[in-house]
Amino acid sequence: MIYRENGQFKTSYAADQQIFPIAQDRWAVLAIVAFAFVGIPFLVDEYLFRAILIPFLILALAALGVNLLVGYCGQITLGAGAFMAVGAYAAYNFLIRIDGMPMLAAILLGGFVAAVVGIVFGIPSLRVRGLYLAMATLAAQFFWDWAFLRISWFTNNAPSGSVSVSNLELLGWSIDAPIEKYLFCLGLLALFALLAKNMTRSAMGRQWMAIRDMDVAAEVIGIRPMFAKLSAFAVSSFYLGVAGALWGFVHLGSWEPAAFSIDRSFQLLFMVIIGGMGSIMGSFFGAAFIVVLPIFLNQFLPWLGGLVGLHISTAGVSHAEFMIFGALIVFFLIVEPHGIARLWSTGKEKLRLWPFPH
Amino acid sequence: MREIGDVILDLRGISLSFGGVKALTDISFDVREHEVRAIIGPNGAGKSSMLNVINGVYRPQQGEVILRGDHFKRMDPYRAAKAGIARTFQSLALFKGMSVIDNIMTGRNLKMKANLFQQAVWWGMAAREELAHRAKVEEIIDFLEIQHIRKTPVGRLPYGLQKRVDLGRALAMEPQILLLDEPMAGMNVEEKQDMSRFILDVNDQFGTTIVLIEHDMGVVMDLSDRVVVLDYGRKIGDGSPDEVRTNPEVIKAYLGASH
Amino acid sequence: MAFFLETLIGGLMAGMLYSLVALGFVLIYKASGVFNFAQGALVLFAALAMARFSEWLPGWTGIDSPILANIGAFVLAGLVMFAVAWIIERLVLRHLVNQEGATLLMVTLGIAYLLEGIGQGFFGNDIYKIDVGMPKEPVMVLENMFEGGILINKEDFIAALIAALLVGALTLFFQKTATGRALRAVADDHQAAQSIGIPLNRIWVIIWLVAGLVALVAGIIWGSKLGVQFSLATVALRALPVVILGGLTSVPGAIVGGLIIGVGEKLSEVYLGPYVGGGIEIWFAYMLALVFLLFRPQGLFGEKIIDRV
Amino acid sequence: MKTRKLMMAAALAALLSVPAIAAEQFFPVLVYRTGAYAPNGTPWANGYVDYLKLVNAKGGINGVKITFEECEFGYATDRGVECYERLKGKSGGATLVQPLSTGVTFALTEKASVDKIPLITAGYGRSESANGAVFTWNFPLLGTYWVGADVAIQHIAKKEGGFDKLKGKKIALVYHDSPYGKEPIPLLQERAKMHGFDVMLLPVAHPGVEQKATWLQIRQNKPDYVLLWGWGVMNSTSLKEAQATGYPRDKMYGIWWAGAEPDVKDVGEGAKGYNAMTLQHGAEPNAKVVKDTLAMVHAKGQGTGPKEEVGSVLYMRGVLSAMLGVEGVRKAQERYGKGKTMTGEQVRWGLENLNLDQKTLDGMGFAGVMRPVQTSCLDHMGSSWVRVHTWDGAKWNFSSDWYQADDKVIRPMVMLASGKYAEEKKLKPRTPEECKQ
Repeated sequence: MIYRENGQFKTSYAADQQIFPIAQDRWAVLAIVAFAFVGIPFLVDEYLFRAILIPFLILALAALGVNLLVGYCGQITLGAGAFMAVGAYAAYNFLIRIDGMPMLAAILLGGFVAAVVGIVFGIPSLRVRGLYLAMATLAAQFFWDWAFLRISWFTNNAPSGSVSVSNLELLGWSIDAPIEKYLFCLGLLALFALLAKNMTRSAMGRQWMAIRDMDVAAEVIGIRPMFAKLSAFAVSSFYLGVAGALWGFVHLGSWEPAAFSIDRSFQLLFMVIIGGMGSIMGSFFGAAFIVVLPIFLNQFLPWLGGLVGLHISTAGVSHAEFMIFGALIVFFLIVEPHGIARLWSTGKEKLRLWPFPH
Repeated sequence: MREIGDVILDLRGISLSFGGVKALTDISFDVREHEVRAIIGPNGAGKSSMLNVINGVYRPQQGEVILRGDHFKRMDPYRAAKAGIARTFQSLALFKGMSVIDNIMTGRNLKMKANLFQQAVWWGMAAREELAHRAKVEEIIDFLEIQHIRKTPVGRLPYGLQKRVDLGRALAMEPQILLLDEPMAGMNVEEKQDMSRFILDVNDQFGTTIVLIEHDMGVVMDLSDRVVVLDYGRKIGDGSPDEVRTNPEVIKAYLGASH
Repeated sequence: MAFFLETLIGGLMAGMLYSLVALGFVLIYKASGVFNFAQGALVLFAALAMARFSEWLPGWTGIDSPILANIGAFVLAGLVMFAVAWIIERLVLRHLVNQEGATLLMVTLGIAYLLEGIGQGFFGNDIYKIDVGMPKEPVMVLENMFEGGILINKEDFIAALIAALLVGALTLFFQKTATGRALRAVADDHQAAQSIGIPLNRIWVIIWLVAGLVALVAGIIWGSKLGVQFSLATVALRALPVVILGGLTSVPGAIVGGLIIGVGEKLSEVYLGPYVGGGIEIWFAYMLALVFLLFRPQGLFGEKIIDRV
Repeated sequence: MKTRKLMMAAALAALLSVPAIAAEQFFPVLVYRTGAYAPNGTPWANGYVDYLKLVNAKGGINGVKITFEECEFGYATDRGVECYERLKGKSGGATLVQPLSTGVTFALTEKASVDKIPLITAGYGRSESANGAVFTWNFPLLGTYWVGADVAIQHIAKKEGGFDKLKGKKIALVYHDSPYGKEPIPLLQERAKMHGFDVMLLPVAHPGVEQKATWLQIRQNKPDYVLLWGWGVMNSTSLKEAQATGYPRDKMYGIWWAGAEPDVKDVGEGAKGYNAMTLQHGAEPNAKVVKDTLAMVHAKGQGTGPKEEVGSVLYMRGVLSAMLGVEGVRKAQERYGKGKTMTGEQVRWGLENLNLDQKTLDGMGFAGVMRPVQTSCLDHMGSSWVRVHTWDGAKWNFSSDWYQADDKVIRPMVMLASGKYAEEKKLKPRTPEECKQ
């Protein structure tokens, strides 16, 4: 009875076009965001910040980027990690090569460079699609893996090829403590999530989804596939680039190309599929699931083994982690191919009708 | 009221083939402003290919399309859309993952001018545009009597309603020429009546020129002003419904096809 | 010239080895429309089974002869692959009929994780040896034509021969046997095949079994070359450009694609690599495949994609 | 009812108070027992943990028991960072960290100094971190990659009959394409300038199973020597390709991470004659510490890995690494109180003031395994002794005398690189005065 929209009549199209048309949703989301900004910093210890929350925020941003491309525009990518790498290394170069470059500006510029690179590697999408396109994006992955290892200019001629950034500062606010890093990432994520939501609910988003659902029909009503696809690549890569820069600057502090390897690309795709393709909320679910699950299993399995008097070795835990992770993916895809976001909305649907079944 | 005007669309000597297979051979016919023009013919006659040539999905090897006096060797879908040609599809080509409103809103795409950044911040022009076009889309929804399903993802709708949404999406473009590819295929009698009414209303109220492919002869003869008959990619008849009905070659093709 | 020939031959042979892995992709995609990202994991799994069984068998049964142990291990590993195929069909594919390609691809990624976990957990995660008596030393040929002759890697040469034989056998299997014809029918049209009474489920078990056996052969060859350990699963990434170049549905495509990619990447690495710092062969293979794709979006031998409206 | 509650409370209190009485020292253990590098990571981890168990079996560090917890990170940098974050605060705080991954070392270098946890990277990590004035929390004990590369060149020069004979020679470096593999390049280039030989760089992409083109190039260019800077499966693949292209294995020299049993085991005879630098020790089945471990740990069924592995090269690397950490704690106790739990900061002092002379080492069972180590506030490496060992088809045998890296070559490079780092990070290097505190 609590979660009902009865009596909420909309008197204008503007009210109907809101991000969360149902009042309860609006309040719940506002409360969660407020809690994330104000509540969590007081409740959480350093480990949670550094090992779970910060990676979660950054990877959620990256997953959002992948979701815009894969979930909304229907272009499969297996090279997401490469665009994170481009963002990270570009931001690094802006920061160290231009005196007085503010950190935030460097990160955003990194995003823009990634967007440009994204457009270039999106060009094959105009001609090839589906699995063949996925392979084209793999080419991007391997190329940039190589480029950042081999072209020493990108790494400021660091002999080892590893670069590092420190003394993060935003308008005089020095971002050192985990809590500051957390708030910085959270702020960026909230902003970019809002922008993404706006894009997807306006003309641009409809163009992307039209291309995804039926590209020939989209063309016939005057959507230019080239513009729609490349803009999706650009926006997606921008998000990935910013996320990559954050991953390098804020989370790792010092990194090498392996931080953005093909494993990362797969991981991001997993997040989108498990979380829910074509759903902003799904990107968050997916990122949370993938970040937390291995850590959870890692701690939970030995404990579980201990309960039944079984000592599980480190390797055993890790193997079990592989198996459970794989099994969960398979299970999810069989039970709900549209991801956690769909489960969530089905649940809401039920709640809306509760306690009356119809 | 509507009054049939000059030739608005003229097709001259169109030939189209896929690999070695000839789909259309040297076909010419014209379409006048405000009229309802039907293309009929047995299965595989090349009717859909004809529509695809008109709005540039297929590129003919020979011939040209003349639209309001502009000659096009090859049309492309974007230019066709800009020039005011809209169409519906035989096998449904709706955007399945999107709601009815969003599907019809895509039809307003060409008329929306806000750029990506304005859309991302949902401010000024972008927000105003969304509102204005939403109002327009609601008009179409009212016209097609599909208010109750406006928020439903089209993938979940029954076939007949999907056909209506398809029409709605085309209408949202405010087209001058509307190409309808078997708008009534697979419908029951009642649905067919509804659809016929919508088509005539569109033609009547907005003066939209309509090019129509249909199998149901009764419907075709009732609705259309002039009819083109295709068989195996060649034109075998052209004229008023009555003329076509008595054309011996047409009769032969249809009898042959039914045997 | 001699060196160019050597590189060329090396590339051709490497290409044959890629083809062997690519073949697994093609078989499964052809019959079930699944792009099987778990092919690499299958190779690892099969090789682990083979290596460990040949190590354990003498202890279990008292067989001394390494040949018998190898044969026994091959049979056992084959049975294991059959079980894997059966379980995958039972627990996974059966529930995913008519799902989208992306979903199926993701499922195989899940299967890959599962296989990697089970394989390492059950068979161990050290580096193991498969010794089927492959010669390791090189031979020199055409010594009277070129100074120093041309070096041929005997092991690769034999591996390439085996790969060729396997392709021949598979072609025969597809053309001449009833099962093969049923497989082809399924590949052409699922529904039509079902309507004439071909049991889809059994066909899927068979095709995954065949792919598993191909993975076993690939695992033995690669495992004997590289040693059996986790990285074996990554050979799948080397085979991907081959599949793409050759076309997802074509067995000959997998072979020709393999040869082109093999030669292309070795020549590029040897002749282009030194100018840009080396290590270019992986992305060069992908770029090469990509360039081909831009001209033929369905791959060299793939079926042409026609848009219907 | 009430009494029972009271009793339970008392029991609980007793349980809780026990650890408080006996001091404990917590060692986080970052390992990789799965994934592409597991064959190499596992024996190291087993040796590391076995040694900690051995110390406990012998009564701990002056009575302080060692506790430890493993965390698997699969050689992935971000997982390694997560492990570090998870374990650093556990059980009263981490004593020190040994990540066994150059990537994780890079990522932790700054975090560790904030958390005040010493980072021991025995035989890996950043070469310039030997400068303790700048890298105050890093300890590349026993040797860095520059030491390894320098000795490799010295050894080659000796075989050729002097450094002047190196002129015009060609030396190829086949390396893992990562920060790890790239570390030796600056030193080799420096030496190449000094002696007039050519360096040919041949990167191999992770994980290193595709080297055909690399070895074709070696066959084409016929370098006089090949240095191998691989890890995991890359090493055995290199040896197999060398065999397949007919490159003489006795002209190949590996770094100490490319000179253990997993690298040559499945190549067997094919790797005969292959050489590798050692981080002092080789395979040491006869060392007293190994016998002690077998008797006091494995015989009691507490062995971490299989018995056969005890004493193998990477196992010994783990033992040495653990020993250095334990000795750091012991040294710290000498100053801050025997039998007490040491903090990370105190352990750093201990590691900076290590002075393990031959007698002490021999007493601990490391006779013949290693030579003395003496660190200081400015020198965090402590020693640069290296030997060469050679695979005879079945086992590793030492094949050279002891070498020491040439300080005249390495020192300026360390100072230059660490100076650049300090400048980038806006760090003020410690002065000798500060060190005395």
